[in-house]
Amino acid sequence: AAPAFAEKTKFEFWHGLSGDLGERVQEACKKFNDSQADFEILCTSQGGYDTTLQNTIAAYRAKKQPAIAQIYDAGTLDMMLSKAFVPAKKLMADNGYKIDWDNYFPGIANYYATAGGELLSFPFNSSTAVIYYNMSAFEKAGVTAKPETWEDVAEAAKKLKAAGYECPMAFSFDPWPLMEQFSAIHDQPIATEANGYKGLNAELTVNKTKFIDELKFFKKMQDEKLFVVKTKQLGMDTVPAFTSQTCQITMSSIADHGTVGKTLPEGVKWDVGMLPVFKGTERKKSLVGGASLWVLAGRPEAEYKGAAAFLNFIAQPDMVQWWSTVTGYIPVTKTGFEAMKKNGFYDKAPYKGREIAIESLTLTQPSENTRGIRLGNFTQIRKEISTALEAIYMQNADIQSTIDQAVERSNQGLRRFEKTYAGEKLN
Amino acid sequence: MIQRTPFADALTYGLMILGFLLLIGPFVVVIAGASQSLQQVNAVPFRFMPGTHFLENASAAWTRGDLGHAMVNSLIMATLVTVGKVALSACTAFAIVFFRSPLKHLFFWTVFITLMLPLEVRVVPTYAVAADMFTPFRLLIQFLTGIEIKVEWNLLNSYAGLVLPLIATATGTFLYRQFFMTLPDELAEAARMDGSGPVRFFFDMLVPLSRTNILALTTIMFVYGWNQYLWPLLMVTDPSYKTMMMQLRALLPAENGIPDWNVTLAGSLIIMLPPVLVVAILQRWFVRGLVASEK
Amino acid sequence: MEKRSVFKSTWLPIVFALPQLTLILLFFYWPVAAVMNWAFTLEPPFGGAAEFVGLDNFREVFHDPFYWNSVLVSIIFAVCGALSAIFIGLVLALAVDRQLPGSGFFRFLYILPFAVAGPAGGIAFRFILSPERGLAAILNSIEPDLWNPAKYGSHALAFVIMIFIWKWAGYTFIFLLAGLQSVPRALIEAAAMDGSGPIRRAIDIQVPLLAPTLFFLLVTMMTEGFVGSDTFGMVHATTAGGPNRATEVMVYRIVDEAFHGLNYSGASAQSIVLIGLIMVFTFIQFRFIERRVHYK
Amino acid sequence: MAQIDIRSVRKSYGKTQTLHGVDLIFPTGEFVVILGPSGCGKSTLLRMIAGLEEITAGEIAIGGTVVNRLEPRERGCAMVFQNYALYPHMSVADNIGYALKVAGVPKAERRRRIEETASIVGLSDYLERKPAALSGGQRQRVAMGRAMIREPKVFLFDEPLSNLDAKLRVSMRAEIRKLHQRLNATSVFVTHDQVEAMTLADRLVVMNKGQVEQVGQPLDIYHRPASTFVASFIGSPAMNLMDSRIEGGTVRIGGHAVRLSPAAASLEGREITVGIRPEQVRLSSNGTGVMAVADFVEELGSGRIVHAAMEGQAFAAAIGEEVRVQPGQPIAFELPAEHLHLFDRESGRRIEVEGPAASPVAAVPALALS
Amino acid sequence: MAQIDIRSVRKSYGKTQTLHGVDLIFPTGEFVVILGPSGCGKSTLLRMIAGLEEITAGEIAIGGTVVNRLEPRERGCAMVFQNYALYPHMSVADNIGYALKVAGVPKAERRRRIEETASIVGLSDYLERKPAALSGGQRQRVAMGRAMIREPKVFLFDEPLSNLDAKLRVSMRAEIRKLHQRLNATSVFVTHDQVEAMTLADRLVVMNKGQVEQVGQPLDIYHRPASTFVASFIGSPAMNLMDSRIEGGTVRIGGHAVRLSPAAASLEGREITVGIRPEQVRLSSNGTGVMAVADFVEELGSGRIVHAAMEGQAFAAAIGEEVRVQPGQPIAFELPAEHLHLFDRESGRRIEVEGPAASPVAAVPALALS
Ligand SMILES: Nc1ncnc2c1ncn2[C@@H]1O[C@H](COP(=O)(O)OP(=O)(O)OP(=O)(O)O)[C@@H](O)[C@H]1O
Ligand SMILES: Nc1ncnc2c1ncn2[C@@H]1O[C@H](COP(=O)(O)OP(=O)(O)OP(=O)(O)O)[C@@H](O)[C@H]1O
Ligand SMILES: O=P(O)(O)OC[C@H](O)CO
Ligand SMILES: [Mg+2]
Ligand SMILES: [Mg+2]
Repeated sequence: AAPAFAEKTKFEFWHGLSGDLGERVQEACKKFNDSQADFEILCTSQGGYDTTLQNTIAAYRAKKQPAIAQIYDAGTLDMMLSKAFVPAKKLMADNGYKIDWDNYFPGIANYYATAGGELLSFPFNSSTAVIYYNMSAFEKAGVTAKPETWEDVAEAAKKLKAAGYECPMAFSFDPWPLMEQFSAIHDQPIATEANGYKGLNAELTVNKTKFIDELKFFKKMQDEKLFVVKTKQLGMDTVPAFTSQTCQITMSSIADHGTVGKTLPEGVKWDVGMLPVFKGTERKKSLVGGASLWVLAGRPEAEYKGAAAFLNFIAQPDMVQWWSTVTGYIPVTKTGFEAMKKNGFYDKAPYKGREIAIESLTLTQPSENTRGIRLGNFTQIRKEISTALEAIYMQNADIQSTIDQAVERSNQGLRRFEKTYAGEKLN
Repeated sequence: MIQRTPFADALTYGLMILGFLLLIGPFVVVIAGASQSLQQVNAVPFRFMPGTHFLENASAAWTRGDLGHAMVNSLIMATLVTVGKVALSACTAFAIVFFRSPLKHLFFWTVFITLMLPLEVRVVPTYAVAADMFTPFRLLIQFLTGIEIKVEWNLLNSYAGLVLPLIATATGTFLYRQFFMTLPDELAEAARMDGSGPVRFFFDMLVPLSRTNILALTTIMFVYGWNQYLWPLLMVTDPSYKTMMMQLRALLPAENGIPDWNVTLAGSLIIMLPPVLVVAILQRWFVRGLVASEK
Repeated sequence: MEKRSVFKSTWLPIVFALPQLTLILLFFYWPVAAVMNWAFTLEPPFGGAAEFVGLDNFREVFHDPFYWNSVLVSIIFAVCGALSAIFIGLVLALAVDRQLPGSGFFRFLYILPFAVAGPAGGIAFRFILSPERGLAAILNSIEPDLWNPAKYGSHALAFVIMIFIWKWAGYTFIFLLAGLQSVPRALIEAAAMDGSGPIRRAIDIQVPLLAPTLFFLLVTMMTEGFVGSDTFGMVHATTAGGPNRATEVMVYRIVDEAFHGLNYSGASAQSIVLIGLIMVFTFIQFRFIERRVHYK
Repeated sequence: MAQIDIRSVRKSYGKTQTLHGVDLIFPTGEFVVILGPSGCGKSTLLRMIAGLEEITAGEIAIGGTVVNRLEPRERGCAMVFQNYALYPHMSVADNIGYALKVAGVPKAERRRRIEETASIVGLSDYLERKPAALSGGQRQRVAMGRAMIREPKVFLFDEPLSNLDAKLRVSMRAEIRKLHQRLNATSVFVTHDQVEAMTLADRLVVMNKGQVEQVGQPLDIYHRPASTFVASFIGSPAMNLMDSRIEGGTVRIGGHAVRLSPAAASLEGREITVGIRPEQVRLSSNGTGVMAVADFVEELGSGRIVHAAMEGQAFAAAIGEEVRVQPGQPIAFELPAEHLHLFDRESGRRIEVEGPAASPVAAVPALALS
Repeated sequence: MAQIDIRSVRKSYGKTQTLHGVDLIFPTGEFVVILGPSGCGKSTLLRMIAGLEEITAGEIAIGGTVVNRLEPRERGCAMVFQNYALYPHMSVADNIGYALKVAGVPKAERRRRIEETASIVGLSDYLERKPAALSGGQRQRVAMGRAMIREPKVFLFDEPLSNLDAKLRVSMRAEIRKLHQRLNATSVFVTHDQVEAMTLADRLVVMNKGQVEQVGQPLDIYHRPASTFVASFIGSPAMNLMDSRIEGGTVRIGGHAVRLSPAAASLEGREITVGIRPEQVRLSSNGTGVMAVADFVEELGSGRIVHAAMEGQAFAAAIGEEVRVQPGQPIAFELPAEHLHLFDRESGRRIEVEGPAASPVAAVPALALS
């Protein structure tokens, strides 16, 4: 045993959560530090997912990277090809932890695993997009059933409008629900090569899929003043618009479930549902969102021991349950979920409804279109798309040509990425 | 002058008041918003009357942004940038102006060119340098001697890292150069006749005479240092080094939370305050120093 | 202009210049060298061996319509921002220079916005001018979308330009006021004797005599508009380049390309073009400063 | 062409009074020079005539009209400023023509008058130049042209020559004089240079500390200074002034009793100041007289000035080249009675003594023509 | 106390040569004035003595030691600058004592010497003031004090009076003169003002375009200018210079043949320039003589100068007050042969004519002592 006053091995963990969620991460870190005497994890919020990725890259270039970094879904391929990490499996094996890798929901794990199924990073705060309804408003407007399809949503919106609600549904230009989740549940590809899983030569194809129909539908709804754009730039984002009851429906991450519950005034009835599909569509599973934890290469051995201990620690069922309780994130392992279900977590408010996310994620087996997205520079692609959406919904740009152009630009980015990593193989 | 110009006078006052509304109006709005309650600040239309909630909002902002901590860092950073800049640029300008040396033009241009490229544009490689200050030297030594050296000096998450790259620009050097050029030649000559060497001359004459310039530069550099945004955002990953400007983001209403702009505004008011105070206090010298140098 | 050079020493100037030169070499030239290097290679985000691609990055940049869009936005931003800031500064300086009772008070206040960081000002303005609350809400209640920078690119551009003007008008004011005060009083009196009233004098005598100051400010403000560190902060904290790239100035685009696009090489190529542009400006400025003895 | 009447004019800046009541009349067409030491209020007075300075009390009338409340442009005055105050960004033509432009005179007419004026001041070849490209003398002419073109009733000059070097000053003086002869407008010229004042003035006004000390013809003032101030201010080297009292028809100076003219004897017993110009002092031919100790000698080539000490006071005398004086050497001077000026010791005012008037001006022989 | 030897000194700035070989000796304790028009190289020469300017060629020795390679502080010179170059941020005491402070003189000793010096220059009451709060004359005295305190072997003055007004200049000249008498250090004084030069110098050096034109005692130079340059540069109004040639022992000027002294007749046929000072010109008593047309008259009170045109050239004459002259009137002048200066037309050098030397200096009667 180590002497009582031995130096603890310190290592860093950078994450992208801020506000309430950020504090929960700090709490998790504290729990870990309190649980043992050998390691000390230093957890730092970088303010946001994108800055975490930026800062991690800059730090890695400068050889000052943290041991663990929380990287969002969009940065997955960038990480994979970077060679800048220690694969999850290897890390745990090297440090003598036995992990039941199959325990992870495949719908989640696949996003972060190689084609061969080997998990590279640790799913941590996983989410998916859901739709939020203000049930009190629904009642007032005479909407009785929770909408299942976009047609239902349109119907409900009309009634809300008729009942005097200025903003039945709020939406913004976030491609995550609009493009990524929509494509998955409608079984539409986002890119060739199985959304990029099969090779770096993938090309974006959303300009030829039902995504266009969705955009047209939204446009029509917007023209009828049923769907309303809500963004920071306009003064209020979608979720605040929902929680302030300015708007009665919105799409967002299940991660916001906690915040929404806390923010809406007492007595307002609300609910979440799986993202709607178009009528007649056979619904597929949705994509996992949120972020996973990457262990970065190039740190001293001792830090890896600590990192492994930490990752193991937060994967324990009680930690998983705690994490899912205090945030809206879903448990990432089957045992974790089962345990929570068993002790009735999902039955009572305020947690009721969160199971919808698991349901949505596990609805079908992962397929080429629902497994995940494996595209380089995906941050930039999202930006291209959301800029296009902005042009369409704010400035009446033509839908098809605008998306065509965004796709073309995204593909240029993909080609540059391919060239940058010329010779690299996706495994 | 005997002038009966009621029209021109009225116009003058009109313009000055308009200027006041344009330039100071935003402060008024911010102050009003920062002192209102959540309901008031979100009321449409906005009311310009300050409310009574300022302290409450300010303390909420103070906690949310951990501003106490950030304030100390920002003060340290801005002060160090100011002091470093004021001192180093005076030295360089002295070298450039008061010596007949073949190197002076080289020095001059080396420094001058830095005016053309803002930190924003070279921030990534600058980060790499800050992470390992000795890289260039190591590479040079390795190139010259073939010996690989292992020393490293990392400036990330340190005051040195916050400060040094910001000192590496030319603004101050210019201010001093322009000023030194306006000093009469006889001053240095009289000092020489009196037996003073260059170093003595620098400390006995130039430094005391540059007081106005020093104050002008102090003002500019404090504002510049305090207002740095991108560099700390990138460079600081350790929260114990975060600055006020970095915390600006933390003060924005949470992405999906309550639009508590009153807290945000109170916070940004706190963040704006120190440089505004510095400018207000030093403005007389600031103006004189600046203008003298540019003329 | 040369000083009647005084001290003779080879090593002293070196000692005096060394601290700053070292910092500049380390934090300026070395990074700039890296930027140069990246501009001609495809730099992988995480580092490692980079492929030399010659002028490909530049070609890509120049073929990108959005790049030219950002150049245009930058030019509009810099030109409108600079001209308006100077114009407002000039008008205020002319007013304050008349030294009517109370003008000292205004003089004191006008410079204050200069102290406010672009992003901080941006956030304040975001609140003040956000279309659904604050001041603009009043406007929009008259007619919807009368002011909507989230929707109209032109509004958004006007919005960031306004912040720029707000921050810099006080600064130009100071210089112009000093310039006005150095116009010999006798000239004004001579014009008064010649029968010219205050407004006419401003146009005929004062403004023409400010020409050197005006030009100096024009160049300084344009440079500030193109590459000033606050320019990035202002855009970043308010519109983030939107809507639909309407406010994507060159500096913002470079940072965005590097960090969001992880395209260091493209960003570097753009940086170099920007450097070229600023060099042209600086050259003009320098020529001018050295020749500013215009009317003496 | 207008008379200027200045009646009990006072000027205060805040609490400090700068002009303490000035009464003057400048007749039509005269060239009046206001002379006085720096800070005595010359410019202030001039600027009040011009309308550039408010009149605190009293009245100024130009051509019979009280102008106190009129703006500069309404007074019909033109002014030439110390450093000319040319508009540096305008060509010579534009400088000269600016007043007409402001007045809305049509372009062609303006052009005509500019050319006319330029030819009078000899600048026809320089119309397109900027002031910076002109010599000092040419600039002055532009300033004159600018003033002339308005055909003013009154010309005002505020030390227009003080920035020129000695040589140029002499020729500029001549030009101003000629111009005045041609235009014959009432002109008021301010200077603190007594040579300038003497050579230019029809009428000279000597001011001191915000008050008029003396008004009159230049030579008159030179020969009969009204006060010790005027006496010491006009003439170079300055008049020697010595305190004394009249006793038995003589004054005791430098240990010697100098006899006064009989008329002065009536002042018996009065405390006075005696003045004599260095040029009028003579070396005593017999070694007796007013004694002084030579201090040093200024050799001017054309003559020399002995600076001596007489009873501890400075005393200067112009002596011919024929005599050599060593510092420390005692010298005896004669002070001819007809060249003595007497002033009341307390007030400093001149005491006019009938008879031996010091003015030889009356007796000017006509010059034999060739 | 040291002699200054300047041997074949040249100075070039880049390609342009400013001093073309200057040879001068300034004996110990003399007061030497260097006079010349602006840009002639006076300051350059002075600054080379001080060590502020490199010596391109030649040698300067102070007290026998060649100083070419010495630093300013090692040369034992003190300098008073044109605008005094006082240290604006230091008090009078600190200004005066700075050299001692640099030299490491202990504080008490320094204080003592500062007070001593201040009392010599009359500044004891102003020790704590900053230069900005002093009058022009006081500033000059600080500059003098600063130079004196070091007890230098050599005093250098670079136009120290040029910024003062006329009155102050006269008294400052006297002070400098007195100071020199007291300290008796070798002094070199640069000026372009001839009155200053004449009144101050033991020895006068006249320079022109980087060359020494003449060295000598002031009156000697005044009476026997070595060249037309010196002749026209010294004396005010300037000497009249007229081109002519010697024919039959006379020169033809203004339509009149002026007879020369017999000795000059040997120059028969030579192209010369004839000079005469305005003070030596006399009005012709009989209406015949050198004819000129009066242009204008300057009244100086103490006398008057007629400016006339003679064969199209300007001609000045000092006349007494007794005569009235109208512009345009023809006047006849007499030019006394003994006051004519002859110069070679081409080289401008003086032609020395034996016999009727224009210098009356030789015949100075001893002054009768009291
Ligand atoms: N604007 C002012 N405020 C206060 N005092 C003033 C102002 N202008 C002039 N004075 C004072 O009034 C007095 C007279 O000034 P004025 O300019 O008339 O003098 P001046 O005779 O023209 O002197 P100079 O020969 O130096 O031009 C001076 O003592 C001056 O200090
Ligand atoms: N640093 C320099 N570089 C080039 N030329 C110079 C320099 N300093 C002086 N000169 C030239 O040398 C000549 C002599 O200059 P100097 O200053 O000695 O003149 P000066 O006789 O003192 O004139 P002034 O009376 O105007 O002071 C001038 O023509 C001047 O232009
Ligand atoms: O809000 P989160 O954490 O569920 O993440 C949403 C998206 O996946 C981010 O890319
Ligand atoms: Mg005046
Ligand atoms: Mg000189």
